[in-house]
Amino acid sequence: MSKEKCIAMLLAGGQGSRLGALTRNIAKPAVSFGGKYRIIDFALSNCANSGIDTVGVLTQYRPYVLHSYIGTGEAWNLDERGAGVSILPPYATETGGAWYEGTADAVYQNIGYIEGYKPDYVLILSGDQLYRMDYHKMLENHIRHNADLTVSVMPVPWEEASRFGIITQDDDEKILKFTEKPKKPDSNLASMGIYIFNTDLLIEKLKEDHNDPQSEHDFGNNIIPKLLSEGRRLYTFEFNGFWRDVGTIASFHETSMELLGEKPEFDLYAKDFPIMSNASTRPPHYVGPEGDIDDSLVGNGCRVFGSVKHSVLSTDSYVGPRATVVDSILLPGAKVKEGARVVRAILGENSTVEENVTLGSVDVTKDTAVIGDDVVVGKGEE
Amino acid sequence: MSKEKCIAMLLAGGQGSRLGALTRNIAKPAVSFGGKYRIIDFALSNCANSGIDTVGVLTQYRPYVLHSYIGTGEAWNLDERGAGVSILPPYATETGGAWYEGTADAVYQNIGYIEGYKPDYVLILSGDQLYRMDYHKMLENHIRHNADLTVSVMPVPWEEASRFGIITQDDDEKILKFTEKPKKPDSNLASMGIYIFNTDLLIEKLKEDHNDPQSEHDFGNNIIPKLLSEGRRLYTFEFNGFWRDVGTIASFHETSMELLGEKPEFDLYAKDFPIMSNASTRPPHYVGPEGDIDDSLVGNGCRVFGSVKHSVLSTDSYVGPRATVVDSILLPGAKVKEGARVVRAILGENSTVEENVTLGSVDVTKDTAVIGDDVVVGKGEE
Amino acid sequence: MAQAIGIITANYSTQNSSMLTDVRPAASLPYAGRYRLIDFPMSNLVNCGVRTVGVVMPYNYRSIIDHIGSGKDWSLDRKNGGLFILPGSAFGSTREGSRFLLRDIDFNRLFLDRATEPYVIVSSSNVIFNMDYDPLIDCHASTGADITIVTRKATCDDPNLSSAWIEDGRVKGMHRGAKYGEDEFLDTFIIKREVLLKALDWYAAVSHLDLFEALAQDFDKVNVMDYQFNGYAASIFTTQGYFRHSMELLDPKIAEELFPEGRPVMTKAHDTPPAKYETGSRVRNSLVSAGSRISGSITGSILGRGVRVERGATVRNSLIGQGVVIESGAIIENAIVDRNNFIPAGTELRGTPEAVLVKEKSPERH
Amino acid sequence: MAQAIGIITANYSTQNSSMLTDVRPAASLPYAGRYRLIDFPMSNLVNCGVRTVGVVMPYNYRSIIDHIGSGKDWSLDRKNGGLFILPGSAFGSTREGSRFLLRDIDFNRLFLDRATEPYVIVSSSNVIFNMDYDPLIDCHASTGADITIVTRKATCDDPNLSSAWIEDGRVKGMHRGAKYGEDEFLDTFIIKREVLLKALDWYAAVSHLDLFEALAQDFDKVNVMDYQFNGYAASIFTTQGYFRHSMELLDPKIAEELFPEGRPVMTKAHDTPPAKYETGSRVRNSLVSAGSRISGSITGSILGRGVRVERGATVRNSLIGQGVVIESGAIIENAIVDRNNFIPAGTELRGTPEAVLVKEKSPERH
Repeated sequence: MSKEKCIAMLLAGGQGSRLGALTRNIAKPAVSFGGKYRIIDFALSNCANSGIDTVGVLTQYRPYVLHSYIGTGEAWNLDERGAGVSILPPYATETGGAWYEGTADAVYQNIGYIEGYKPDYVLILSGDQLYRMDYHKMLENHIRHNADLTVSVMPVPWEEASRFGIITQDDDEKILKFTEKPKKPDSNLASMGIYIFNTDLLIEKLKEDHNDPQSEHDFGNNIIPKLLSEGRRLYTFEFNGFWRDVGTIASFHETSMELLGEKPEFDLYAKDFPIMSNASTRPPHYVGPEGDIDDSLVGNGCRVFGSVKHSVLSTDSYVGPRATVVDSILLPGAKVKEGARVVRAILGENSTVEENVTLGSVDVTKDTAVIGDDVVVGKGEE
Repeated sequence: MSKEKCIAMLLAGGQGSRLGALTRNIAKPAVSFGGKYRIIDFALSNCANSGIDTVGVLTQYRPYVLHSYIGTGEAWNLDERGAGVSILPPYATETGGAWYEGTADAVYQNIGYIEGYKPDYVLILSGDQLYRMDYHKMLENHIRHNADLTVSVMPVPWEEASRFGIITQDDDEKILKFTEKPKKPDSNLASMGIYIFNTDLLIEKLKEDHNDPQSEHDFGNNIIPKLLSEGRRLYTFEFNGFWRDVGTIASFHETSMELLGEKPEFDLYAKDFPIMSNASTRPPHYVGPEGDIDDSLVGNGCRVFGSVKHSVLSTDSYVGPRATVVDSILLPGAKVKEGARVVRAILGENSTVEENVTLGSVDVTKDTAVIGDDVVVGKGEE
Repeated sequence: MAQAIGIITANYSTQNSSMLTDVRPAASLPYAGRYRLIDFPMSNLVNCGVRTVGVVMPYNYRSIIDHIGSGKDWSLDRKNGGLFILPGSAFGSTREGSRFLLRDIDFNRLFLDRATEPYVIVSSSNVIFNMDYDPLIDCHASTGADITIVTRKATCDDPNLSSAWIEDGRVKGMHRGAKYGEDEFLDTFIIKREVLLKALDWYAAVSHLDLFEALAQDFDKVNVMDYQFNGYAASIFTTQGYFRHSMELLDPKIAEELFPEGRPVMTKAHDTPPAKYETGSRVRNSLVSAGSRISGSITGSILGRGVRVERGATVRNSLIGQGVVIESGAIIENAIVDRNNFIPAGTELRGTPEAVLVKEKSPERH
Repeated sequence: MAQAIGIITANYSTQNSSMLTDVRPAASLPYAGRYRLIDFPMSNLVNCGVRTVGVVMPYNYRSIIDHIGSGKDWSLDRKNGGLFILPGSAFGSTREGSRFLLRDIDFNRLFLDRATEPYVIVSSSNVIFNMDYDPLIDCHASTGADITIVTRKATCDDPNLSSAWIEDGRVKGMHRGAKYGEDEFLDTFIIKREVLLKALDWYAAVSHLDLFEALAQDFDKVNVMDYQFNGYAASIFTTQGYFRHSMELLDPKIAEELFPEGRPVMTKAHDTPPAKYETGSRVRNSLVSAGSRISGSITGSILGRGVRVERGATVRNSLIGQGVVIESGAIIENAIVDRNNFIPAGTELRGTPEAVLVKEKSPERH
């Protein structure tokens, strides 16, 4: 671990409205994923595994589950003396309170927090992406280039490039151009929304941005283009691993399914870069005499008496006798009762599908079925 | 400990603007007090010592220090599985965010939190009062009376009664009348702003209050009078110990001084009801060869080379050679340099009084001198 | 704020020693896949509000300390009270049937002196059950007994158990062995703290004895009462008993009695991913712990954390310890395979239901 | 993420045994009022980023476990790495001058096996200093030495110390005793983990020896280098040395070297109120810990937590342990009063600066 001090600011305030029923009561980074995790586990584990021990988590939308889940960061070994995880919600001052108006504004309002740690560098992260990255390597890259800002990028298929913020660089990884969703992309390097700033420059630019009435106070749309136009030293750090933004129901479902199979690209079992979580202690899961599980992830506390195929069963979920679960995700405590059939569906936490109900469809042209937390689906409501 | 479930909602959102420079950067409950404590320690310790292990802390004004100080409540043994301390700042929902508009509104916005624990009773507390109380006894009183609401009261001198919310009760402790600052009080029992509600009633009344456009959303001004007018069973619980609201500079100074002397009314050393805190580990304090300390409290890490009389020296404060400190409070890290003279003053955290400066006055008709956190007082600025 | 503190004697090794307990004290024997025996007495105490628990350590205490640490996972990491590590007396407790040696308690008398609670709940780590202690405390307080022991009607004949001779709810004596229907002692009792302190003085000359051995002549003077427990309990004193009682967990009704809602069994937290089933796996009537990866066939078995069962491997009626790897084509039947074992392709390990085969613990692999 | 793990041998009792260490291992001796000796090696490791620390336990380990718990107060309560309790080998370490017994390390070889870090920093609990280990690690890595020991120029003649014979930075041998100006070994060294594991094999036949005793014939083959420390260090091997070095803390410059900003000494957290001075108290040139209440007169002394000095009592040139009560009119001079002692009114306890009087630890009062 280098002696240069880098802290992380983790943006976790968004509602994630495109996750629909899954974020009705909780923020997107708090949504369950992968059988026992919550989405924010991945960013926090990355920080811990990269030796970044000071993390400010910026919250705003329904943060209660997120707050109690994160606590002091102990579950990620981030509760260090003089460091650790801090929850940073919007707050009131003498002149009243202000909500976070954009990613840059959220960090702007916590400049005092950053200054308290006197870091050399600040890493800006999102709390809703799935990937393993050693940020320390990105930091080394940043230092080696003597950069003002380093943007983490990854190659995407050319035909999809126009959906991303696309970066054009020179042979030395210096950024020449940044275009948000270009119609005719001249590069297939997409920004991952992960930035390392020199602290002084970040604070200066955030203050400028705050005073700019035209700005939307967004890193991608405002801060980066501004720095580029000023001729600052912006460099890339290329990432080539598994990376997903699980921001929509479709991508949430698809990414969950990608964890299955013999050799999934994202290996939950890799020991040198563990994904940590603040999980509760539950007994092993039980498979009944007629239970049948194929190509699936099954969490602790589950009880499976029916048939489960190509699915993710999170902690404490239940599949009754003669019930069938296919291509589906059961979030913690979800119940599929006797004789029910669930296909290509996402069942929210503690939701229930009643006896003999059929939910979802194999027809992939139809939307994935989503049941919100605590919802009970009875006969006639399918 | 009885099996009835009672959780506490601790109001810690106020700015405490009458504490002036002391609350410029931190919320009032986070202000240092008594050499090593922060004000909120007293309420949190009361909860722990009363066996109330679930505490929601409602924050709003500059909560960062408060949040990191409280953490998961471990310092007060409140980090129980399935219970513990939760920080509850204002938050955004699908329809945007709402700041807490009053004590009742702050609790209203966290009805979801309360319902999650399914308590039988809810205890409403302030985070800025100094006292030791076994809330469990108050709860027993509440249950014995089969009350809808119990208000903790204490007798105050008749001549001061018109400064308080005054309660008139019958022989069975049933509340007959509640008058905010009566001109001609017919009782000297003052409300301490500590309430135990039956949960269902609390939630019902908070919802009613939320929809009342006339309401200021305050427990004392709106909720209690409403309940009384409806003929509900409101009872008192009489408290006769040391109780202080350190809401002004004058009361902060006076209450600090009350900790001194041979037999102070509030005994920090009582072992059966310890005041717990989340203090950092510092070495013992050092008294130099010319140091002279009389009738004072001295925290860890202090270094005293001068003369200290009738004062409170908090953790890591410093009194230089030939310096004099009298009737004063040094908050953590405050420095009084060589030859300086500080009388009847409050020095904020990490503030400095430079060499040979004189600050404050023995003249009690003048205000107590207050130096804000991190401020340096040089020659010519006294 | 319970009225009691707890003592768990974790320094007892099963008399009928097997390869399993040669390498660790009985208290750290794995149970139900991811637990250790000591999790059950610890959780029983914590679930009824006890927040001061002393654990009497065996000579070889490392595995217990590794597991319980500071007690954080049981909410026992506290400023006041919490978990206390109590060294056992010099020679440990290997005498037959002696789980509550007076000298172990006497050696840690300070722990009792410092407490202010009126009662002490004492239990060993060899009997597994999930019990609400609150009615026990209430019963003990209301009868004013000196000691109240927890018993149940024995469900079989077993010479390894202890049983009590009870008249009108009062214990008149205790003896080794229990026959079906007798009052089997569940190695758990509640005692007035002051009485326990006095007993240490009364019996100072015979402190090498178990508390109940010392009491043998005095049941007429000391008021020992009985409290009947009606739930599931399993006494683990032999390897066969360990195997048999483990397998009972495959009965969902028994699993529910041992892991009821509202009284969780706490254990050390681990960052283990969910279990993964590959295409072609076939698992029936089994308990599978997190982190396991299954491509083979498993029936009527219990798997610890992080077990790998490769394609074509078969596991039947067996207990498989943490981190075991079972290669393709291997067959395991009626066996206990302790942690970290590597079972090569094609190997067969077969015991019989009456004589279970034990494959002892293997050193850690890299 | 340091490149090293740490081992602290806390199983050494001072040879020159006194009443103080009769009741506890040296590692849990109080120091500087509120600390214990072991706090210093623990904090040195943690302050340079080491997050995996094994502590070798003595036979009487309770006081150490009570103090360090799960390591939470040193940020060592972690899911990966953290604090490991390593039982000492059966017979402890009471041999003269032997602080790094091979058998203690061998007994806990698994701790070394599991680590992935290339280096191990090993220290005893008998030498007190506050040192930045980072340059030591860098130096060790850059020279490629097998072992780098930490030394300083001895500040006095002392037969209890050890010293090294150094040529061109390379250690050629070590011997007991140090004379003024010689290279005194500070009981701290860094070693390649692989070398330590190999050494356990090389010297398996003489595992009753200290590592450096075993190396005695092999300093030409094993590359042992020297790293000079220039700060304050105190070696605690005798009661007189313990007293003298404790008193050095009253020099603010030495206190600053031992408690510098940025490298805090961590210890178990307590809920102790600030110290309280009553009218008429007179305290000069002294260190006073939290929770003490002073009405009397104190000069040139160090007080632990929660000491009460009543009106008219006098304390001079003495170490006063936690919880001691000194009644009105009592006089204590040139003495060590261990914890929980009660000194009745009018009593006088006087030693001389050369022969300090020791009042041993008293059982806990209520």
